[in-house]
Parts: sequence; C-alpha cells; structure tokens
Amino acid sequence: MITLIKRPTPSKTWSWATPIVAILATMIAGGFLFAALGKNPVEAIRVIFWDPLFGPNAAYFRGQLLVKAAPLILIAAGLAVGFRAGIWNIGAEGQYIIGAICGAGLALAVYPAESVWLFPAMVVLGALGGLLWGMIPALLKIWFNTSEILVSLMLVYVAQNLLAYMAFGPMKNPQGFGFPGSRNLQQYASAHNPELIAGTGAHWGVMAAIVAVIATYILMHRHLAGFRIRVAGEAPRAARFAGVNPSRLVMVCLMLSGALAGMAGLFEVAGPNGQITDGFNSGYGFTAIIVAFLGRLHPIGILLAGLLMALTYIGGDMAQLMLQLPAAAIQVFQGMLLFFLLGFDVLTNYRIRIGKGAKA
Amino acid sequence: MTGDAKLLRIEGLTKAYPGVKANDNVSFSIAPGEVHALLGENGAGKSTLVKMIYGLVKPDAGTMELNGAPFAPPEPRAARAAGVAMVFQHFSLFEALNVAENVALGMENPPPMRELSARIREISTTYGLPLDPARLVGDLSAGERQRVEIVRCLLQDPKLLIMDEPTSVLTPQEVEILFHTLRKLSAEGTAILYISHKLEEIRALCDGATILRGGKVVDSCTPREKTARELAEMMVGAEFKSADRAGRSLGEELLVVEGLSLPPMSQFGPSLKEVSLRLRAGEVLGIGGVAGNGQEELLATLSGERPSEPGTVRLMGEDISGLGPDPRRAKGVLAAPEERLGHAAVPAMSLTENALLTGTVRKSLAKKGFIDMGAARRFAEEVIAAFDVRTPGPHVAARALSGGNLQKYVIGREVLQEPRVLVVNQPTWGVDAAAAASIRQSLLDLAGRGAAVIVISQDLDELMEIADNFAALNEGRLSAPRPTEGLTIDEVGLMLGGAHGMQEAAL
Amino acid sequence: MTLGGIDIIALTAMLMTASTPVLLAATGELVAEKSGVLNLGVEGMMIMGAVGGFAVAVATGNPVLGFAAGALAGAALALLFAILTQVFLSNQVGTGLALTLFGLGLSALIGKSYEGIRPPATTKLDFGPLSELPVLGRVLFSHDWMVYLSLGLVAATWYVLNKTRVGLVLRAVGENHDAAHALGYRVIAVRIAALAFGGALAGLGGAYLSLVRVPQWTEGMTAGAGWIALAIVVFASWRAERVLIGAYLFGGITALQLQLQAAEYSIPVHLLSMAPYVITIVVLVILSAVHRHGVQAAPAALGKSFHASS
Amino acid sequence: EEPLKVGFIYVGPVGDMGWSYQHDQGRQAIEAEYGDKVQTTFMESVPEGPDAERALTQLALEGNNLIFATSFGYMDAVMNVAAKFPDVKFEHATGYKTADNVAVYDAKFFQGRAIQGTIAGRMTKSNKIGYIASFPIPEVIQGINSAYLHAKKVNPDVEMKVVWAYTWFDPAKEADAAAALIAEGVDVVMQHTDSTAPQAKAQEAGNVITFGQASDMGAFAPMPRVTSTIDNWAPYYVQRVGAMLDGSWASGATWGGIDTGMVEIGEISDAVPAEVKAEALALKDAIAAGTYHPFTGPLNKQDGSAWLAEGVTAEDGELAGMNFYVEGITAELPQ
Ligand SMILES: Nc1ncnc2c1ncn2[C@@H]1O[C@H](COP(=O)(O)OP(=O)(O)OP(=O)(O)O)[C@@H](O)[C@H]1O
Ligand SMILES: Nc1ncnc2c1ncn2[C@@H]1O[C@H](COP(=O)(O)OP(=O)(O)OP(=O)(O)O)[C@@H](O)[C@H]1O
Ligand SMILES: [Mg+2]
Ligand SMILES: [Mg+2]
Repeated sequence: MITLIKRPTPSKTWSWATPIVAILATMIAGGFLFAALGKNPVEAIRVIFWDPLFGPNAAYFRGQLLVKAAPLILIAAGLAVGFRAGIWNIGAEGQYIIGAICGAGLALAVYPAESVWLFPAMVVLGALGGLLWGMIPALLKIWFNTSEILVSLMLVYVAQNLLAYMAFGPMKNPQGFGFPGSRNLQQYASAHNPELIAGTGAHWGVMAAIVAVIATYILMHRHLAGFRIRVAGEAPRAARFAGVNPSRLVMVCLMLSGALAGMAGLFEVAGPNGQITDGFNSGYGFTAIIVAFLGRLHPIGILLAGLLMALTYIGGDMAQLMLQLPAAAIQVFQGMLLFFLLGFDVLTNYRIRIGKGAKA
Repeated sequence: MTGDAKLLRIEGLTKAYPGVKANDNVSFSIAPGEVHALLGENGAGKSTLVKMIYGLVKPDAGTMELNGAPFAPPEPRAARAAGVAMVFQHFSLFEALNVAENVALGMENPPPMRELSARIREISTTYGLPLDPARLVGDLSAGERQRVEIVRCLLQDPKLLIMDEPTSVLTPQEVEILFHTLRKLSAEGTAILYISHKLEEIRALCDGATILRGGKVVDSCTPREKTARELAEMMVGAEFKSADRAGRSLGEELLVVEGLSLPPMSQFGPSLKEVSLRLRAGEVLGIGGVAGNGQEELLATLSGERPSEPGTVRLMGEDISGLGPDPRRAKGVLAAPEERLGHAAVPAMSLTENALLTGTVRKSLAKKGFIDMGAARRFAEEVIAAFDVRTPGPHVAARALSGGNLQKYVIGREVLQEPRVLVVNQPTWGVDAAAAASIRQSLLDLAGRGAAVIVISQDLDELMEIADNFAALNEGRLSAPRPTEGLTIDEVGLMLGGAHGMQEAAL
Repeated sequence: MTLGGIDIIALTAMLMTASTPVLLAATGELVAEKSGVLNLGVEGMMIMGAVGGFAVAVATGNPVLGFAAGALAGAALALLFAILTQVFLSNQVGTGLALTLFGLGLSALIGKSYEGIRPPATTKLDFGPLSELPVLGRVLFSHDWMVYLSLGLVAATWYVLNKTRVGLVLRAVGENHDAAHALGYRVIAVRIAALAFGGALAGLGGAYLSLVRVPQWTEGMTAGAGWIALAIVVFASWRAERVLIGAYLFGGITALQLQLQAAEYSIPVHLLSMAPYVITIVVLVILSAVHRHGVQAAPAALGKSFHASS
Repeated sequence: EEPLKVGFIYVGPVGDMGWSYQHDQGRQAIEAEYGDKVQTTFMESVPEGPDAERALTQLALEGNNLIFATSFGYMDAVMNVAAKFPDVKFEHATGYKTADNVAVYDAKFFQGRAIQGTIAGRMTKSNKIGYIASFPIPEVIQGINSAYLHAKKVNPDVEMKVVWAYTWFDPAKEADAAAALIAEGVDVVMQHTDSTAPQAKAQEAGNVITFGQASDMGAFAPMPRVTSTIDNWAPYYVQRVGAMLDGSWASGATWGGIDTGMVEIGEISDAVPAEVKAEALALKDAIAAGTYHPFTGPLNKQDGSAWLAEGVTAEDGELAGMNFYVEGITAELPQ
C-alpha cells in the first residue's frame, strides 16, 4: 500500500532531484521501447542524448539545439508567467503565427528597401501582433467572462487559416511562379535575422530567449509584480486583497505571453525559416506549453526544459537517421519523459510511505 | 460512569500524526439521550476524535463499543448504518446542488427524490427548521445551510448525533431554535456529542463534558456546575484573564461611510444597501450579524478590494472611495478578512511571503518594486514574536499553521503596521479561548493607541466585550450603531433581524 | 429541399455522421469534467481508439469488436492519466498535453502495419420503408448503428447525470471533493471511473473515425477533433443535451463550409474554414454574457487535485 | 568499395499511402536495382522549414552522396544546404531552383488528368464532376484545367465543381469534401489529395466513380476507382543513382510524363465501358508518343481572353506557373 503524506513545505532537494530521476526512468522505459522495436537500447539512448552534444558532428548540432530551443524558451517564459497567475493561454501557436505575419508583412511591404531600422521595426511589429492576438481572449474574458483557454485555442485555428490565406494570397512571392509562400527573408539583408556568430546557431531569437529568461526571473522572483502574479495563481482572493486588479492581470499576462510568442514567430520567419508558408508554424506554441510545465513554470527550469526538449527532437532525428527508429517512437519517448517528470513531481510535495501501517 | 445504559463507550483511542499525537489514550462514554460536550483548545484533538467515531479516520489503537457491541466503522457509510450522524466543523455541502440532493448525498438509501422532498419538508417543519428542498444550497444563508446538515442527519434517525462547532454561524435566536431541536432529540433518546468553543452555550446545553488537552483527556465535569471561566481554565490548564478595555478616549472622526451600496460580488452573495457609519479615533465599532449578510462585502469595500461610488467612503474628509487596497494602506486603512487561508494569507506561501502580501506599503519591504526579502523576514519574525505565533519560523508555509496561530499572525501583521483604521472580520472564528483573548486584547490596545477599529463578528459575546458601539448587518443593511453599554442580548437579537424566518411557534 | 443552392437534407444527414466522433468524445469528456477532472488528452485517447479499433476490426473482421477495442484503448490511456493525476497528483493540464503527445506517437507506432488497409464495413441499420420517407428518411433513418448509439449515449449520460444516484455522487465529487470525502464517498475511485468512461467514449469516437467516417487508418487522423471536443464541453456549459447541439452545430458549420464551396459561393475559402472557430468563439461569448450572473456552469472542483488529508 | 549513400527526406509518414509512400517505393526500387552498391536511408515526417534544413544537413554530414528532397517546401532549405556541401548532389522534387549540385524533377500529372477527364465526361450521368483540390498551386490548377477540358471535349454539357481542401492529406476533411460534392449531385469525384477517404465516401454513395491519386488505390477497384494516376518515381530514381555510380550525374530539370514512366496510368477497370476504355487508352498512347498535348489551342482563359491559338501547344515554362482556369469553369480560383 502506498500512502502520500503532504509535506508542510515543498522539499528543495526533491525539486532538483526529480528531473534527474525522471530522465533516468525515461531512459530505462525508453530502452525497453527501443528494444521492443528491435533496436539496441543503449545505442539509441546514446544517439538521442549524447551524440547531439558530444558526437562526431556535435559542433553543428549544438548550434541547432539553440535554434530549436530558442522559440520554445521564449514562448514558454511568457506562458509561465500567465500560468503562474492561473491564466491559461493555450493559443501561443496562434500568437506566434500572427507575430510572424505582422513582422514579415512589414518587410514584404517595403521590399526591397534597405535600412538598419527595418529589422528592429519588424521585431516590434511581431511582438505587437502577438500581443494584440493575445488581447482578444483577454478582453473577452474581462468583458464577458469567456474562458481564455478555449478562445485562445480557437484563435490558433483562425490564425492558421489567416496564415494560409497570406501564403497563397497577399504575401505570395510575385517571382515565385505561382507557388505559395512569400519571398525568403534570408535573402533580404535588412530583414534577415542572421546567425550572429557563424556556426553557433545563435540568432537574435536566441538572445531574446536568454533575455526573456533573465527578465522573467527578475520579474517573478525579485519583483513585487511577479510576487503578486504568483499570489493570484495560488489564491485569487488573496491577490485582490493585496491590491491586484484581476482584469489588469488578465490583460498583462495574455499580452506578455502573446508578445513573446509573436516575437518568437518573427525571429523564426526572419531567420531559420525565412518565409511565410502555410506550414510555417510547426507546433512551437503547443510544445512550449509542455516546456513551461517541464520547467515547473520557473524561468531557469524553462531554460533547461527547452534545451532538453530540443535535444530530444534533434537526438530523435538522429536516431531516426542512424537507427531507422520511426519518428513515432520518438514521440512516444517524449511522452514518457513528460509522464515521468510530472509523475515524480509528487515527491516534491509529498512524502511516500510504503508498506504496513501506511494506511491512515 | 458505569452501567449497561451507555450508548457509546470509547477505550484508549490513540491517533498519531507525524510529529503529533492528536489523540492519546482517550476514553469516555455517552449515555442515550445525553448531550455531551468535548472541550479543548485548538488542536487539542476534538475533531480527530469524532472523525474516528464517524469512520473517517482510523485509530492507531483503542476500541469503541456501540450499544455494547464492538464498533470499528471502516468508513462513514458503516457509521451511518450503525446510527451515527455528523455535522461537520466545515460544512460538507455542495453549493451547486439543491437541498434535496445535498440531503440525499448524506443518506445510505435515499428514497426517490419526490418522496425525499416531501420528507424534508415534513421533518424540517416538525423540528422548526423549514427548508425548501428545491433551492440551491449556494443561495442559502449560513443558518439555513446548517439546517440542511441537521435535517440530513435527522432523516436517518440517528442514535448518536455529532456536532463539530455548529453554532459559530448562527444568530442568538437561531442558536435558541437549534438548542430547542437538540433538546427535543435528546428527549427522544438521541445522544449528542457537541463540540464548541462557546462556553456559555456548553453550559446551557450539555449534561456532561470531557476536556482534552494535547490529545489527552485531562478532566471531565458537569458544565452547568462550572463558570465559563472555570471551563476555560480547565482547557488551558492555566489562569485566564479577560480583556482590558481601560485607557481609551474617543478622538476626532476618522472614517465616514455614507450611502454605500454595492451589487453582489458572487453568484450567491448578498448586496450592500445604503450602508452608513461614522468612526472616531480610539473607537471600537462592533458589527454583528450572521455570516452571508454582507460582512465580506463590507470588508471588501472598506479594504479597497471593491471600490465604491465616489463620496461613499471618506477618511478624515478625504474621499477614498475609488482607491484600491494599496493606496488605502498608504493612507492607513488596513483590513484582515475572515477567510484565513486563501484570502488573508496564501496557503502555500511562507510566512515571510505572506508578510509581503500587505506589508509593502507601510513597512518598506520593497524598494522601487524590488523585494527586500531580508526586511520581509524580519517583519514576519517581529509578528511571530509579538503575537506569540507558534511556528518553527517564518520560512514555514501558512497552511502548516493551525487556524488559531495563523489568525494571530494575520491580525498581528496588520496591527504591527500601526493602522489609523483597521477593519477585521471574524477575528476569533474557531480560535480557542486563550488565543481569542490575546487577539481581542491586541485590538483594544490598538484602539488605545488612537486607531479606529471595526470588528465584524458573529460572536456577540465578543462584541459586547470589546466594542464601544454596536451595529447589526442584516441582508446588506446596517442598523444605526448603539452604545454597547446597557444593550441586552435580546435587543441585539432583534437588531439582527430575528431568526430569519424560523417558526417562532416551534419554540 | 434546398436553400440557396444547399441541399439541407443532405447537409443534415452528412453532419450527423461527421459530428459523431466529436459528439462521443465530448460526451465522455463531459462526464470526466463533471467529476472534477480536466483531461486535455482527448486527442490522444481518440487516436488510440482509432488505431485500436481499426486493428481489432481488421484482425477479426468484425467492426463491433473493433468498436469495443477502440473503447478499451481509449479507456486504457485514460487510466494512465488517472493514475498520474489522481494517485500521483500530477498537474492535470500538463499531463493531458503529454497524453496527447504520447497517444499520437504510440498510435502511429502501432498503426504502421495497418496503413492502406480497408476495414470491414459497419452496417447501416435497415429501417425498411422508414428510410424511404421524404426528408425524415434521409435525416433520421439512413445511418449506421453507431450514430444511433452515440445519440443513445448522450441521452443515457444526461439521464444518469441528472436522474440517478450515481450521477449525483459524480456531480458532488466534482463540486466539492472535500465534502464528498467527508461524507464517505471515494473521490479518487469516482474520478478514475469517470475518466475511464471518458476515455472509452473518446476511444469509441476515434474508432468511428477510422472504421466509418474515413474509413481507413492513417497517422494523426484525428486532426484536432479532440480539441474541438474539449471546446464543445465548455460551449455546452457542462450540460449533456447542449453537447449534442454543440457537436452538431460545429459539424454542421464544417460541412456547410465545404458545401458552400461546392455550390460555388465565392466566399474566400479561408474565411469559410475559419468560420467554425469564429462562430464557436461568438457563441461562447454570448453564452458567457448570458450566464454572467446566472448559474455557474463549470464544476467547482474542476482541475483541482484531491488529496485526502485524514 | 564503399557503397554510394543515398538519403531521402519525406514530408509525410512513409505510410501515407500517397505522396511519401510513392517516393519510398522509388527508394526501394534503387535498393532492388543496385543492391550492395548503394545504401539508402530516409527521414519521414520532416516539416518544411528549419527542420528540413537540419535534416538535410544531417544527411550530408552522415556522408550521403546523393540526397532526394521530396517536397516543394524544401526548396530553400535544399539551396542553403547545397551551398554548404558542394560535393553532395541534391535532387529536389517539384521545385524550380537549380544549382551545380541541385537538380529538380517533377512529373506531368496533368497528362493523367486528361485521361481521367475523358472517362469522367463519358461516364457522368448528372453531367457534374467534382474535384477535390489541395492547394491553388500551378500543378493542381494544371490538373483541374486538363481534366475539365477533356471532359468537356467528350461531353459539352459537363460542369466542374471544385472544393479546396487546403491539405494534401487529411482523410476526415477529404471525406467531408467528397460528401459535400456528392450532395451537390456529382457522380464523378476526382481528387488531388492523397488519402482514400473520398473513395470510401463514393463507395458508400454507390453510383459515384473516382480515380486513384498518387498511388493506385486498387483496393477500391473496380468501383468506385475506375483508374488511377500513379506517381512512379522509380525509373527516375534508378536512372539518377545510375548516373551517380558511373559519374555522369549533372544538374538539370526533368519534367517527365507518361512517356518516361513517371506518370503511370493504373489499370482501367471493367466498370468503364469498353469503348470509353479504348478511347482513354488511345489518348494515353497519343500523349506517350508525343503526338498529342493536353493543352492544345484554341484555348481561352476563364475570363474569355485568348490563351493558345489554334494548334499551338502550351510551353512547359508557361504551364509551370499556371495560375488561371480555362474558359468554361464557373468556379472562382482562390487568390
Ligand atoms: N490530517 C492531519 N495530518 C497531520 N496532523 C493532523 C491532521 N489532522 C489533525 N492533525 C493534528 O492533530 C491535532 C488535533 O487536531 P484536531 O483537528 O482534532 O483538533 P481540534 O481539537 O478539533 O481543534 P479545533 O478546536 O481547532 O477544531 C492537531 O493539532 C494537528 O496537529
Ligand atoms: N494534512 C496535513 N498534513 C500535515 N499537517 C497537518 C495537516 N493538517 C493539519 N496539520 C497540522 O495540524 C495542525 C493543526 O491543524 P488544524 O487544521 O487541526 O488546526 P486547528 O487549530 O484545528 O484550526 P481550525 O480551528 O481552523 O481547524 C497544524 O499545525 C498542521 O501542521
Ligand atoms: Mg481544527
Ligand atoms: Mg476541530
């Protein structure tokens, strides 16, 4: 018989140890999965976790790790602030799309004019686009008490259709022989979000992600505003008592997460992706929700979780290539990682008693 | 106490929680028809004991006998089947369900809804506790809610009825009606196990009492033969002093509320209607009334959680109606809400963090918005020391404190900020006598230092003890304040708006 | 019967088939949420039902067994969620998202060998002359038995939730788990059962997708239907009868969107594709505005973990 | 001797039974043809964009000498990676950008549509033909125009209804689109999407015919699938790998049709009347022999303006950017 006994205060030790235990457990369970698929489990784990970091072509993959993790971290950092306050923005994917459309829209409108101000203006516009898209569920929640979870989610589908419309219509590359997709911003110097140091993968989005982690850390753990956001999530009435205006909180959280998601979209469209296409969004907005939870809604945790998640993507691709492990197996593996992380989290808040006398 | 006539006999019940023996070798017995009190400080183990009788908690050691047969209910279902019914300290009701559904949930084999509704009507009128089976519980007043709990028990013809702090939410008239019902039941042979911190009530109602301290039985007595003070001293095991009101003089007018109206805050909440009051420096204004008549709403508008129409709230002539909580704190208007966990304090956060909740404006716990954790911890330690909050330290989460200790912390946090006006709601709700006395004294001392204090409470004895003036809040309306001196409990009862539709005929 | 070039009867008959998977999943999720658990993994449970149902139907040649297997597969995944959230008290939002990811991956793995195969046909009920009736014949008497079963399940869910003791206990647990626990109800057990039921219905919905609606197995074939099911539960303000309306309305708008195209209305396709989502938002706003001071719709304990402290 | 390493990236899962499946068939044909001399690997479900760029880089870093990128959306990623790995040869399907080490290839699917259109025009009783289109891109528009022109040629009363699904592969959506078309009274459903969902819907409806797309979809023969246009990449892949092996690989643009085997016409089923079948086969032979071009003037654009004069055939370059309907189609082309 297993009994859980609530700890009066969460255990600091376990909050650091659980992720490690969970990752080890995932490796073991994943090993069984890979073995069942007829692959050498040790080799598979090595290819996923070791090779991208220290394998033969690690220099390239370490850079790619940043490229892949940056949007996840940037979006998750914003989402976590809202989640801490109990405001569930599930629609970062939509805000990401709108940010990209707005920012890229500016570049495409002024093409081929070159100016050092273009890229900064695109960043601002991208953030603004995401912010406004995030404001829709906020306003509806404030005015009509509509669930922000659903409105933000529905707006993802709306944004996706808008994206398709743009890719096939107004933003279609006029020199693209009728094929969908905008001009490639990688070939437009003023609008391009380039690799800042060749070979590192670090572009402006990576910088922004690091800044976002530091800024949200200061906000949430050093500043009164963040403290109040946390209070709002833990005990909404106490937050009101402390002077938090719930409507403003909803606005701020959704606008912040929207703006960061929008920026992530812009950095992506101007950098690694290059163009507005109907398949431009590749689920970063949804994966970021998982990253936020993996990181326990803590900025540093999110930084690590984003890198871990990116590692499983890149390592997963490598495993697919080297071992012909099916893409779906990697997805299962990621799912298991999440389960273990979320499940073992119980150790932080509860003591486990096993055996006789445990049933009280 | 011997003989075969005993209904329930308890021998050596023991229950340990990590770090504390909630019950330590507890033995006592109840005869049929007896009204028996369980007395003790907060955390003495009363609730734990009755939860074991009701099958919610399993004892580590000890035995129970019901009607001479061994009794060890594995779950509440079994206890109910054996004829044990319980009204909980914290209501076990479902707001979104109607009365009949709530009753059905507390029964083993409820009849079909239509029949059940008829029986609820019937039984509730017989006992003078009228109820409409179709109403949502969320729409009911606290007194009515308790009727639901009681009717739920009565429908099962219990042999033993357990009531854990049932009167804290009732008007004096409602208490009278409840006692009338209980006496009737006891006359019919039902034994009643009664827990309350209100010692006068115990004296009026109970035939016997068992006193717990630190989980052990320390004494037993016949309450009628003791004074309330003697009972309190038996519980605490020490001498007891009552509040000292000396050394206060009323000064200038600090707070004026005029024509304050507010729509309901929640789906089931009441509205405030044309509330007016005047408060002078050094004054303690007691506001009585049954919970759910606008107390929370009044506190919320005074604290700034719910700003009101311009001109309705003025502090020393300045209109503060539109200000939020922090600007009001800056001007010296502080508050301590009733609900400790989740309103006055954040359960999962440490006491240090909870100090930040209200202390940043007057105690400079933050600089330019950046938190000074050291200052916050020092403030928390100051509160802990000054108010004798029993806790390992300021790093402990609020939820890990007992109710009484958290209440002392919450009141202390506001009092130590030296407010000009302090509004408190239910400052001693469910708090044991010793802790309650020290909280009351701290409020009086604050007024003695020239602050104005509004105490909203359902405990009329408490208000009579510390308030200079008394006003009653009933269905969102505030009566004109009257000096407490010379005010009788009957008059107060009438100010509170009677018994809320209970049938006087049943008395 | 046509209206503005749209065949209303055909549209209605079509939307009933098209809506069935979402209707089933939403009904299951309704029950889970009524017990106070928010399971965002509907998509994962649906797709597991789709692959499980398909595999068994193909292996046995019997679609009925396929549907049973789909329900089992969905319930199995729901139990995984139940163990994590109810026993190990993990965060429900995070676990639900993980469940979706896991279900999508696992189904794709299992389904590898079922790609490109045709499942055995699910029979249409033969109502004889009834199906020849004008209008009603097409709309009411032209479907396979699962459509009727799904309607029956909605009715049964409504009945059980509102008229029986089981339903009462379930609602009580979802309203106030501490009170339910104090009265001696097994909160965790009730929730696990509700989750399993929800998973079974989601699995059934998935199986309908792979066995009737499409019918074939392909990776990721649920294509967001699980999310729509979640939206419909809120849309329906947690009432079984409104789930039916919501699911049919959503299915109807989706079907109409394609019919308008076929009827050569020159409305931009993307606007039409957005329509179901925009309309869902609009209806949500209207409902929320109407209910602003009315009965609170969501179960009060929704999404909160329960841990018996005594 | 080191084997030649050949890598593939697919946009969908290999089990989609359509586009990616057919490319994987081509990969398997390489292995069958060259055995130990080649070693192939693939990555499936690679999203377009940076993930594709990484996957291509990964393949190049792993030492693949020839890499097939099998989706239009990989175009810029291919160009970027090709620039970084000048020694690696790239083959990009359906794109238009080439480099010294990047070749492009595509198939003239509209040739198959001409045959489908002929059969459709002959067999429709309601004179309404439905077309489930994926995305408004030249390849798809060529198909719609070709199918319409040839149906119209044999049946002047024919009407064409187009539903844009905006997906290459979404069985549920395709099923809905087919159902919507059938509700509009069509008895022929053509599709430029890859799942068999429309086939299943047509089967349910009873008297509706369909055509296999990308793969043969033979499971639905003889009815509703009466024939199919199969993407057969195997001949091209085998030939290009052969060129690598003998050192003759060179960049270029290949647009193969029925003649090269890249477009294959599936078995015409017995549901098609013998004389229609004969007509269709004759058309196929004429196209294969190069004596007939599906876009031969006189042809007007939808707005009535002249496009091709009498006897003039469309240039490949012009077709590659086709963004208009031909005269007679009443629907509006999404822009
Ligand atoms: N679930 C629990 N886990 C751990 N300790 C507990 C638990 N419940 C009670 N206790 C301990 O048992 C002691 C007795 O608690 P109990 O609730 O029975 O007190 P009480 O006499 O009812 O107090 P009050 O007058 O405040 O209601 C408490 O002081 C507490 O330390
Ligand atoms: N679930 C629990 N786990 C650990 N300790 C608990 C738990 N519940 C209660 N306690 C302990 O019990 C003590 C008293 O708790 P309890 O809730 O009984 O307080 P109380 O004095 O009875 O207050 P109240 O009158 O408000 O009920 C606290 O010190 C707390 O540490
Ligand atoms: Mg207690
Ligand atoms: Mg108690």
